[in-house]
Amino acid sequence: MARNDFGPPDYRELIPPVIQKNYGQWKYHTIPRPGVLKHVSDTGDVLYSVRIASPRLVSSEYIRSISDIADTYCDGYLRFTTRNNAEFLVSDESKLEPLIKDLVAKGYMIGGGGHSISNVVHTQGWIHCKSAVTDASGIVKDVMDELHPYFTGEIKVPARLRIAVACCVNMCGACHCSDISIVGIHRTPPRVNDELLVGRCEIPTTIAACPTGAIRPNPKTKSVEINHEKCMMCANCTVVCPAIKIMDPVNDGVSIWVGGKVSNARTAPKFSRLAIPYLPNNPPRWPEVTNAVKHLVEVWAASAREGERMGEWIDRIGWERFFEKTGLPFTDKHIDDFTHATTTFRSTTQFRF
Amino acid sequence: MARNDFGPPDYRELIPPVIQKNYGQWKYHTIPRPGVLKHVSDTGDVLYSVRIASPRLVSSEYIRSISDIADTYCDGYLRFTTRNNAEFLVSDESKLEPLIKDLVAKGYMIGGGGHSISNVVHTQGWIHCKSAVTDASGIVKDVMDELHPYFTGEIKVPARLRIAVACCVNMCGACHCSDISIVGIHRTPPRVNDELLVGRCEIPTTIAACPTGAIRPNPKTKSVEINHEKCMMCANCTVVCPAIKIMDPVNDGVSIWVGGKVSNARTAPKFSRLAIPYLPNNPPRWPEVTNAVKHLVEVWAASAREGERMGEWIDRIGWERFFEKTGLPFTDKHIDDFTHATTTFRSTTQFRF
Amino acid sequence: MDELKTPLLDELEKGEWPSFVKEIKRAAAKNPGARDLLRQLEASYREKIGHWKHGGIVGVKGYGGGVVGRYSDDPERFPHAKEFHTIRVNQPAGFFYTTKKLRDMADVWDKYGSGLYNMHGSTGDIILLGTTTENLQPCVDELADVGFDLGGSGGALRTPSCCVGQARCATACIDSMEITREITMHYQNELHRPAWPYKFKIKVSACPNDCAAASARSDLAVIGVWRDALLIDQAAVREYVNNGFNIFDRVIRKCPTAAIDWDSQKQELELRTEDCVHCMHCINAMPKALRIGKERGASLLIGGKAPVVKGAMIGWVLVPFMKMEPPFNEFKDLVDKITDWWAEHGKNRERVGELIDRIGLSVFLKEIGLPPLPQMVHAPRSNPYIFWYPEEVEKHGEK
Amino acid sequence: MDELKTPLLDELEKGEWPSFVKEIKRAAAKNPGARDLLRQLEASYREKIGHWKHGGIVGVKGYGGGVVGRYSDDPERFPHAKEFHTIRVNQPAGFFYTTKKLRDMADVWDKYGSGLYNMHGSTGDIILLGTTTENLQPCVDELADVGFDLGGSGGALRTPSCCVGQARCATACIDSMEITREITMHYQNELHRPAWPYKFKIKVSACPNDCAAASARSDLAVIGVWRDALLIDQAAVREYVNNGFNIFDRVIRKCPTAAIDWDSQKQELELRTEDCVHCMHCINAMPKALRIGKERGASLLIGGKAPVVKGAMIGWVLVPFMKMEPPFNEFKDLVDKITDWWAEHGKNRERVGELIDRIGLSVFLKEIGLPPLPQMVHAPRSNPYIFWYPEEVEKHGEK
Ligand code: SRM
Ligand code: SRM
Ligand code: SRM
Ligand code: SRM
Ligand code: SF4
Ligand code: SF4
Ligand code: SF4
Ligand code: SF4
Ligand code: SF4
Ligand code: SF4
Ligand code: SF4
Ligand code: SF4
Repeated sequence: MARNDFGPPDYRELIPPVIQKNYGQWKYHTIPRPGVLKHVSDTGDVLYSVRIASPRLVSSEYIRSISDIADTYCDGYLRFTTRNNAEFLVSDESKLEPLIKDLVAKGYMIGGGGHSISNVVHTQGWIHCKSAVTDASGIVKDVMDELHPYFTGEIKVPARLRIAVACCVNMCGACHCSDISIVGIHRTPPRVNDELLVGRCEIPTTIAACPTGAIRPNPKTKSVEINHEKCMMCANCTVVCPAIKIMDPVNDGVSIWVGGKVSNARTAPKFSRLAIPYLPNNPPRWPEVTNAVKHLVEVWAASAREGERMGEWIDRIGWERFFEKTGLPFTDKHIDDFTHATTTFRSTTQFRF
Repeated sequence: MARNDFGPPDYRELIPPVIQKNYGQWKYHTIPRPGVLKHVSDTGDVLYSVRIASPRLVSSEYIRSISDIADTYCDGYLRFTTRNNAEFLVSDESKLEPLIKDLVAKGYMIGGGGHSISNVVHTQGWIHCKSAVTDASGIVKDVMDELHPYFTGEIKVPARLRIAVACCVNMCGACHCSDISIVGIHRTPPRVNDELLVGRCEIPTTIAACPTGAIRPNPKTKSVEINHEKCMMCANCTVVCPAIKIMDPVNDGVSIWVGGKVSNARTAPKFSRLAIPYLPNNPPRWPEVTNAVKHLVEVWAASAREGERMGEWIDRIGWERFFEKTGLPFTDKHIDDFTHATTTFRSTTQFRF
Repeated sequence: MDELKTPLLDELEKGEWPSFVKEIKRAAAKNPGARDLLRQLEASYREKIGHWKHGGIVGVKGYGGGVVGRYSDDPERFPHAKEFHTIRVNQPAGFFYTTKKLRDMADVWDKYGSGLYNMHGSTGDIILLGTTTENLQPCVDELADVGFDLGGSGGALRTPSCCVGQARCATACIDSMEITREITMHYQNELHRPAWPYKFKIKVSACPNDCAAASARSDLAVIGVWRDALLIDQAAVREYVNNGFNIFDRVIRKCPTAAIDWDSQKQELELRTEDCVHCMHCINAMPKALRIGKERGASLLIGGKAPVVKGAMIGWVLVPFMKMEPPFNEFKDLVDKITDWWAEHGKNRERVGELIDRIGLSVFLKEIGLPPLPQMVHAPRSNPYIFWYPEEVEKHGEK
Repeated sequence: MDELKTPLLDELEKGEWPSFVKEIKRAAAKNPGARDLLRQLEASYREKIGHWKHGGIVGVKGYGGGVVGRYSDDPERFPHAKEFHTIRVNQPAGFFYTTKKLRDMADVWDKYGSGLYNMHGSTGDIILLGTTTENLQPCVDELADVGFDLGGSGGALRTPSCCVGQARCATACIDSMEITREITMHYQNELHRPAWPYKFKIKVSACPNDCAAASARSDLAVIGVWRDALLIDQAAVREYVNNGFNIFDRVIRKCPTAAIDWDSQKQELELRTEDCVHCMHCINAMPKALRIGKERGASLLIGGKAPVVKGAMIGWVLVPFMKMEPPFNEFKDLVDKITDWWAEHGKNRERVGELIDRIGLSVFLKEIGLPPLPQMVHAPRSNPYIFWYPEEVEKHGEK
């Protein structure tokens, strides 16, 4: 029998008793070991959370497997994090070590707390999105195959580092505020299928969808034409009109952005900024992307001070040094030319040679 | 006999011998007393510069009077500063005290060096500009009648403070980067004289001159009409079309802006920001303006740390506190709504209550 | 079934990081849809291009959204991925589950869908990845039977989500999970029946660490703050210092407003409360010694969103402080005013932040009845183009 | 002459600050133009409105500018202010004068004009305030006889100006006065015969203190900088410190990049040269101990201007470092390239900064042949809308 609008399951029925009891009374936390959080309550109660990496895209079997574990050690309670890790919630300290052992034995990867590289927030990619320029899941797998020691705590980093992948400039993962973000981009303007367009697309809507005014009516074909000099390859027109196509397997690729953050700690949230305008789309291992990300992490980790996130490190050393230290070329692509471009131009002689 | 393009007088014939000799070899300077600079050269030579306030708008007699003084004490050499003070250049130390005495006796005001309020950079006002909303010279006189002890060094300030006055939003004096700037503004949209306009003004040019697209052709009158909701009273249309008038003695007034700077010392140059959107145009003494400026100076001087300019002080205490400490209301006018408005919106929870 | 050849994807079963390919294969072993998904994905990897078609709206009874229609562009090659719609299932606040709930859901999904999930989607939903048009309705019906309702899509409120907050955090200033639950329940209609120019997202983080990334990815971000002094346990601070914690480098120098100092003489931490901008850093650095203040509520930020199409925005302070007590009526009233105004003035596909950008923040404030405050801006305007309303000035004397 | 009644202006003869009204009265005693200026000004003070008419172009032989035409809007009332044009006279670099030069000028101006001046105009010129159309030519001719030429106005190069620089400053990295002289002489034609879309200003400050306010008010600002290490006289630093100078509060904490530190143990100032952004502050604070480095040149900033009409701009770094050696050919070449490009693409009344804003800095750099450098931006772009030229990509495989 169908019911409507009854809403999601009520969290109050899904939180373990220790949380029910200590809700809003937690006093402090420590991180006894990578991936394990210990929360202590004003009542003296203690909660351990053991965090494991998840591929996010999971099967029913996965769900049942982690449920089995939660049944064994956590009285059947578990949660996911806002970055798609899974957390086992242990209130009985005696079950902590057995849980960890079991997880390790079953091949789960524990980590991601404190100063570390946590799971990669990402999007659908070729798996499910029609806009995807690249495959997010594949890139995540490749990058984290390289960087997992930073997740497990095997290799230390100066501060937390958040990586995100978006398969197109819609940036569903909120890449725009990540320490490192990997974004699929187009490099050629869309093509119009005149025959398909006529009747199928509303021309005024299509023209209005273009933020740069690059689309104009083509009286000859009764379709539209695109002024290539004005087109910034945003793909917005392709969303409103299916007769306009922008996918280009030869030229589409991946860009890399750095220095964004979300938290208000120390510095205000800030946008990620362009580091590498283009790398080839090279499945299944995307070696250029993987190497670039690894390189960025390594340069940062070697040079940043304790507690300094990517963007804070760049603020301290300056973008001049960032490009120098990473060996990345600074190009015309790095110079903003969108709406607020002039606010990014350096209006002071304060710079480093 | 007329000659063309021979250029201005050559400075090399106008600088005193001590400068000629020590050109490019100055080692350091001190400020032995307010308004007096002592420059010491690597050669051991010394130059004293004694700076006096000038109204900038001066008569031939004034020029001859200060020339007399320069003849007596400075071998006939003097200069003006980039802020329109006059400087007497003394290479013979024995003439320094007599010069100062003479200047004082003749009623000249010595000051303006180091941490002080220097002369007010300003513009034509009603004295000579057709665009003037107010009179710059009058406001300068009023403000400095109040603030002259900060010029002479009688009252100390934490840092240099630069005041500028512009009689309209063209801001000829580069008010837009001053610690305190006083700017004439309009508050009502321009009126179109339809009869005058036809034939006299180029309608496309007039329409193009409006940055907000507020002007449209009026087919009935063959003139143009102004959409009041879009007009931001910039007066740009009045420059290109004499049949459009914006002067409004009842509503025109004066706005006050704070926290700008030009030098690259410590912080990058920055724009002045709106403090008071409107004060009445109240000649000859502009008491509202004078009091407001004095008040701003006093609040700043009482609260800023040594070496902290207006904008640096505000950066430290925050705009919330600035409005609180000065007692000025924060209004809808303070919120930017021009091109880059969104970049001024606070995108963090970092603020003071 | 014929042999499954996916040499490129097989590469991604190697390596240490958990493999999504393994997961797809686990599902593919049982489900032909998952199997053809894998085959189509292999093709994408080979050809470097996606294989989903543009468009195709599908739905279920009583709902205007919650399902994203998806069709293969090569149904001949990948017949079982011909229809491969996703169902956005509304997650419980804080992403807490009992194993019972998870198993119930998995049973339904195995019956009607690919057996593949995103745990979770970027907005917060459980994404059930891939089913046919035919199976949609029964699937949604049976999900309802086990207590799962749909999330949002289209020009609607999107599934609100939040950080774990008071369920586990010492720094939670508000009850992020309860707020999320309550507004999700209150706005079921707005969530399920698109009636707005575009999407509208609400996210709740219980403190300025913003673990839900609310300010970056919600049109209305609710972020917990306190407005009195943070609480200092001086003995515990001394313990940090005595244990060799470099309080100057790690804390004092990093306070954005120099609001705290360590008096080495007195061995005391000094706080200038009026300068503290509750950035969290010192508390984060010394969780055993410092705690949030007692007067707690939320800051509301408006306009956060991704780049399309006017550029990305990070939410702007709209309300510096709002008490957040159930049933959150003040908050709901404000949401109503904002969405009404936006629904009235917004163009198709125009986010609320873009509309404010177009119309002006001052006008927006005026229309929803909020006062302009200095906390709303980094700095006041620098350009002299101030707009005056006719009622603010005298009728001008014509000259 | 009838009695001069100016009760409002008379108020401005009172007070301590030098009075411009006194100055106008001094001139008015001899000159009817100055007298009517005063009367008209009194009327403006009473009526709160200016009394100058719009428009009216006047000129002198051989020049396209240098004179600003001005007509009273009430010539009946103020007959001697009916024509009241100003002459913009090009000042000597650094505003240095001999009394002889000043007296010569005053003699000419008393003969042909009001006897009133602005010493100096905001651009830098000597402004001779108020003469008639008839007197313009003879006045300019006789000014030429005593060695004064006209400045700029209209769509032309405007009178370059500069700070005092090496004539008196220990921190001067370039010879601002010589540069100003040389470019003023070199660009006489561009200065005197408007041929550009709008004004173009060059100002020269010999160090980053920017005492000529170049970055705020010139389309092309030339600002002296050094690029090696600044010079430290450690003994002199110690002397400051020993004399009670609080080096931490006054210097160390104020360095924008934390590039210097005071080692109280060693009693030495430590400089991390690679972090110094030559902001000048430490040198300003300890002029006896610190000096600019030895490798000197200029930074060039483009686009500075007042708000009209796209908003005010502070100049943007265009060339981080250019050697500035006479005859400054590299600099002149660049000026030519910039102004040629602007003259070709600029709309009427569009400043070069506004044109760059419209067309894009990257395109501008490409067209004038300068390399993109990280020093040009505070930060790289944050939006993903990157433009690619057709020659940078393969011809796409149609699908
Ligand atoms: C579990 C989770 C909340 C949830 O509801 O799921 C969470 C939990 C905690 N966060 Fe967080 N944060 C979580 C996502 C975030 C995010 C959002 C994101 O990454 O997408 C942010 C903003 C990131 C950013 O700025 O880009 C975030 C910024 C912080 C910060 C501020 C970091 C900084 O910039 O200094 C802290 C403070 C700290 O770590 O000292 C913090 C601190 C914490 C603490 C220590 C709070 C507490 O007392 O329990 C929690 C354990 C953190 C840890 O992993 O060491 N959490 N935290 C999220 C775990 C995600 C994951 O699996 O890795
Ligand atoms: C004479 C003059 C240059 C000229 O060619 O005429 C000049 C001369 C000096 N300036 Fe300046 N500055 C002069 C206008 C400026 C300006 C432009 C302006 O005010 O319009 C600025 C930029 C102001 C701004 O940032 O808004 C300026 C920013 C500085 C600074 C940096 C101030 C700061 O922000 O910390 C210094 C360094 C210092 O004072 O320690 C400086 C320092 C100096 C020194 C100490 C340099 C030296 O070694 O001789 C000179 C004496 C300053 C004094 O008055 O104490 N000068 N100085 C100008 C005097 C104007 C006047 O009459 O008051
Ligand atoms: C599934 C999901 C990505 C994921 O793998 O997690 C997703 C997938 C899509 N997003 Fe998204 N967005 C998803 C979260 C986001 C987020 C993050 C968030 O909500 O916190 C953002 C950034 C925040 C924001 O809203 O700005 C986001 C910004 C966009 C945009 C850009 C909107 C903008 O104003 O900038 C688009 C473009 C559009 O709406 O046309 C878009 C459009 C799309 C579409 C509908 C594109 C399309 O028309 O095909 C994608 C459907 C994919 C599919 O086949 O399922 N999606 N999208 C996320 C939703 C899952 C869920 O319900 O939990
Ligand atoms: C005389 C002077 C003000 C003064 O009292 O010192 C002045 C006076 C005028 N300026 Fe200016 N500007 C003067 C320096 C400036 C400066 C400062 C500078 O050059 O360093 C600026 C700001 C810098 C800049 O160029 O942006 C300046 C920015 C403007 C603007 C705004 C331009 C812009 O792009 O934002 C205008 C409006 C326009 O051009 O239409 C303007 C227009 C005018 C006009 C021509 C308005 C008009 O059409 O009547 C004024 C003529 C007044 C008159 O009757 O003489 N004036 N003007 C200055 C020139 C004297 C000289 O030659 O030395
Ligand atoms: S980022 Fe783009 S391609 Fe990826 S899921 Fe979002 S809309 Fe689709
Ligand atoms: S891709 Fe973007 S910029 Fe290019 S035509 Fe389409 S909408 Fe316009
Ligand atoms: S600021 Fe305006 S009114 Fe004053 S001189 Fe300049 S253009 Fe004229
Ligand atoms: S005053 Fe400015 S905004 Fe108003 S109509 Fe004229 S040009 Fe347009
Ligand atoms: S935002 Fe604050 S309260 Fe919420 S999970 Fe993060 S640290 Fe805890
Ligand atoms: S919370 Fe942040 S701003 Fe407040 S005292 Fe601590 S570090 Fe400083
Ligand atoms: S800019 Fe530098 S060199 Fe020029 S006067 Fe100022 S301090 Fe001296
Ligand atoms: S010049 Fe400025 S940046 Fe360089 S060391 Fe001195 S204070 Fe620091």
